[in-house]
Amino acid sequence: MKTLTIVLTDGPYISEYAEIACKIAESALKQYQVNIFLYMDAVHIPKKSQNPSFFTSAGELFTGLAEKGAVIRACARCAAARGYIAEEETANGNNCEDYIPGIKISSLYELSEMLSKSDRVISL
Amino acid sequence: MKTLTIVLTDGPYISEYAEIACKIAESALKQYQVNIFLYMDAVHIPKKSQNPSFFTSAGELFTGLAEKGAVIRACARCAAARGYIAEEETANGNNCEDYIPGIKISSLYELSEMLSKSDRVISL
Amino acid sequence: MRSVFYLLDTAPYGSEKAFGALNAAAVSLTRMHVTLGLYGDGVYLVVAGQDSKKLGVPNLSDILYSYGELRVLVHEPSLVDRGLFEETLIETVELVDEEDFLEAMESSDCVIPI
Amino acid sequence: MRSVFYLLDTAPYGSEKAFGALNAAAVSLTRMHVTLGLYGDGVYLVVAGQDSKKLGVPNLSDILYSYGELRVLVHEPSLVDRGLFEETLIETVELVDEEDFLEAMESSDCVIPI
Amino acid sequence: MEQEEYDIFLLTKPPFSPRSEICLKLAARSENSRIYLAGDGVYHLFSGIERLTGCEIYACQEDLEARAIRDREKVTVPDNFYAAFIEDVMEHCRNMYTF
Amino acid sequence: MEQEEYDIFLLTKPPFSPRSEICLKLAARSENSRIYLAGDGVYHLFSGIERLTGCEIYACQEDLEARAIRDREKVTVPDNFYAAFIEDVMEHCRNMYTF
Repeated sequence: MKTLTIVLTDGPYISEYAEIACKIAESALKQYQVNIFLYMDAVHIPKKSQNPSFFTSAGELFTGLAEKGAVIRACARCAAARGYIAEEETANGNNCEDYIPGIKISSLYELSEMLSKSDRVISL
Repeated sequence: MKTLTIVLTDGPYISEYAEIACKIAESALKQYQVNIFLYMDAVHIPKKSQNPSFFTSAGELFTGLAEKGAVIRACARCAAARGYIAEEETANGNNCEDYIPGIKISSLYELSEMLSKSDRVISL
Repeated sequence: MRSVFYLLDTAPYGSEKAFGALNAAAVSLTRMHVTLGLYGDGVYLVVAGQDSKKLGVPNLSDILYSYGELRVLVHEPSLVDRGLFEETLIETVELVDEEDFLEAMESSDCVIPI
Repeated sequence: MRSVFYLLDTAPYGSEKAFGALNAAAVSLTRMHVTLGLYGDGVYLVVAGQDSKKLGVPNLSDILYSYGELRVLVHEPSLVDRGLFEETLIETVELVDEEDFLEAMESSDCVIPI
Repeated sequence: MEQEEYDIFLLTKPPFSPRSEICLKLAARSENSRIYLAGDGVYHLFSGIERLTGCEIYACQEDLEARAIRDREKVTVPDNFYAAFIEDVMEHCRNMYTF
Repeated sequence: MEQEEYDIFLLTKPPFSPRSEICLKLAARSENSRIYLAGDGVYHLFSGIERLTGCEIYACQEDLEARAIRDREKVTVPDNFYAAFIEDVMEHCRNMYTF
């Protein structure tokens, strides 16, 4: 199966890239393996309890993606800087209690591993 | 006493404005009343537990400012969108348990009140 | 401060900034004289006929229409650069040349770029 | 993917982006052929003599020096536009014209703008 | 049967941004390119991007509607923009770029 | 004794940004302006901002050092940049702008 990796660098609401990435991933997941790497402000995307009055919650969008099989990883340095701390793995398949299920904080080396194993890379 | 209001719109690390605002506020607090309004991504600035490896923690910078008397408010809509929920007031002079002491989530109308009562406004 | 000039130079919909500028301008109307200045990519905000239903985000032109007392100035050179001069624009805005745009900034008590 | 081109078009120090691009490029060296392309405001990264101690942030030119195997391409027209042509530059970078810059993007397996 | 291969561009930045500038330069150098406009990228239709030669333009319906851009000649608006884009990127693509 | 009043600009954006463009236009219209360069604003010294007439330029020492900009003629680098800026803004200022 071919693999697509999506790299995100912007946080939710202030940019539309979380939504666009979600639409791309939804389409791609029907046939391909999808990886998403969250870098810099994008580590805010899978935060729990986001409740935007007029927009779609980025956390909800990404919950759906993880359930459909997307492998979603957040950069450990960027996450720690922003107060998301990696702990022992929890029951939900994640390792940060502030994150929605299915998203793990991991080293930046995982980005290079994702890239090297991908057929295509989309950076938003 | 003259009043200075600082309006911030960017989050920490991805921009330098939290640091610059802090330096401005430190200088101004020696003689003036300082208000800071956190709008859009700037509501991330007072998040607890930020632990950047190579930068100064924005949360720590702003803890110092609140202690020195700056009035710091975060926009309720922007905060809720990003998962910071206002609750009943806590003992620390704030109303959000994810925030450092001294920072309150409040309505956007507080921005217009701050502006109308200020002698100068700096927007970063 | 009795007057405030919000400066928006970011395109609508791709970012929350246009929405944020509109909201800040709207709440400021209760206490101050408010101008919203559109410059650079901010001028895309005034093209008529926006329909953001399918995108699932607020219709920003509806917000513009619902605050009739808000003075909206559009920097005409930015509009021309972006190929919008022959488009139908929202009627409640004022096209101004560079001189008048800068003049409006100078005559406001404070300028807040968003 | 056996090669990656990171594109940086943001000025260093005002934003974490330059630091982020350098880190991403550095970790990618273990598995891929890596090029860091500096374009627009990204070219400010190569002025020699940066000292960020007082600012309390990492010295980005030190990071550039410590990854000698990283290929750094500087878009010369951007450099000239910004008045940097007569400044002393970090020696480990390659100044290239627009043709060669675009060619390097085309010949990489993927391009990641940061 | 060998399928044709394209240089695919996903353009989400508005005109005048440095990213858009690079995108258009690379597209101009390709003989066989497809530009997918999404987000603020659709604003390029006000600037006449559809007049680029040797280049097919695709645009995302919901982004066009939000930004009040009506149907344009020479621009394809797929029923499912992202499905069409992914099919092209994963199966019929030589180089792909996102700006 | 009446103190002189200035138009004060705090410029933190680099050259070529739309914000810098507006800042320089407003400064050019003022007869008595002071531009404080901080953050990426100090990059304007590579572009010759100090040659603007009728305009005093101040720059922040730690931002100059980080960005490898050496001392320039006609540019004041205060011992305490933000103290000087705040004093000017709060006490000797007609209009003030941040870009």
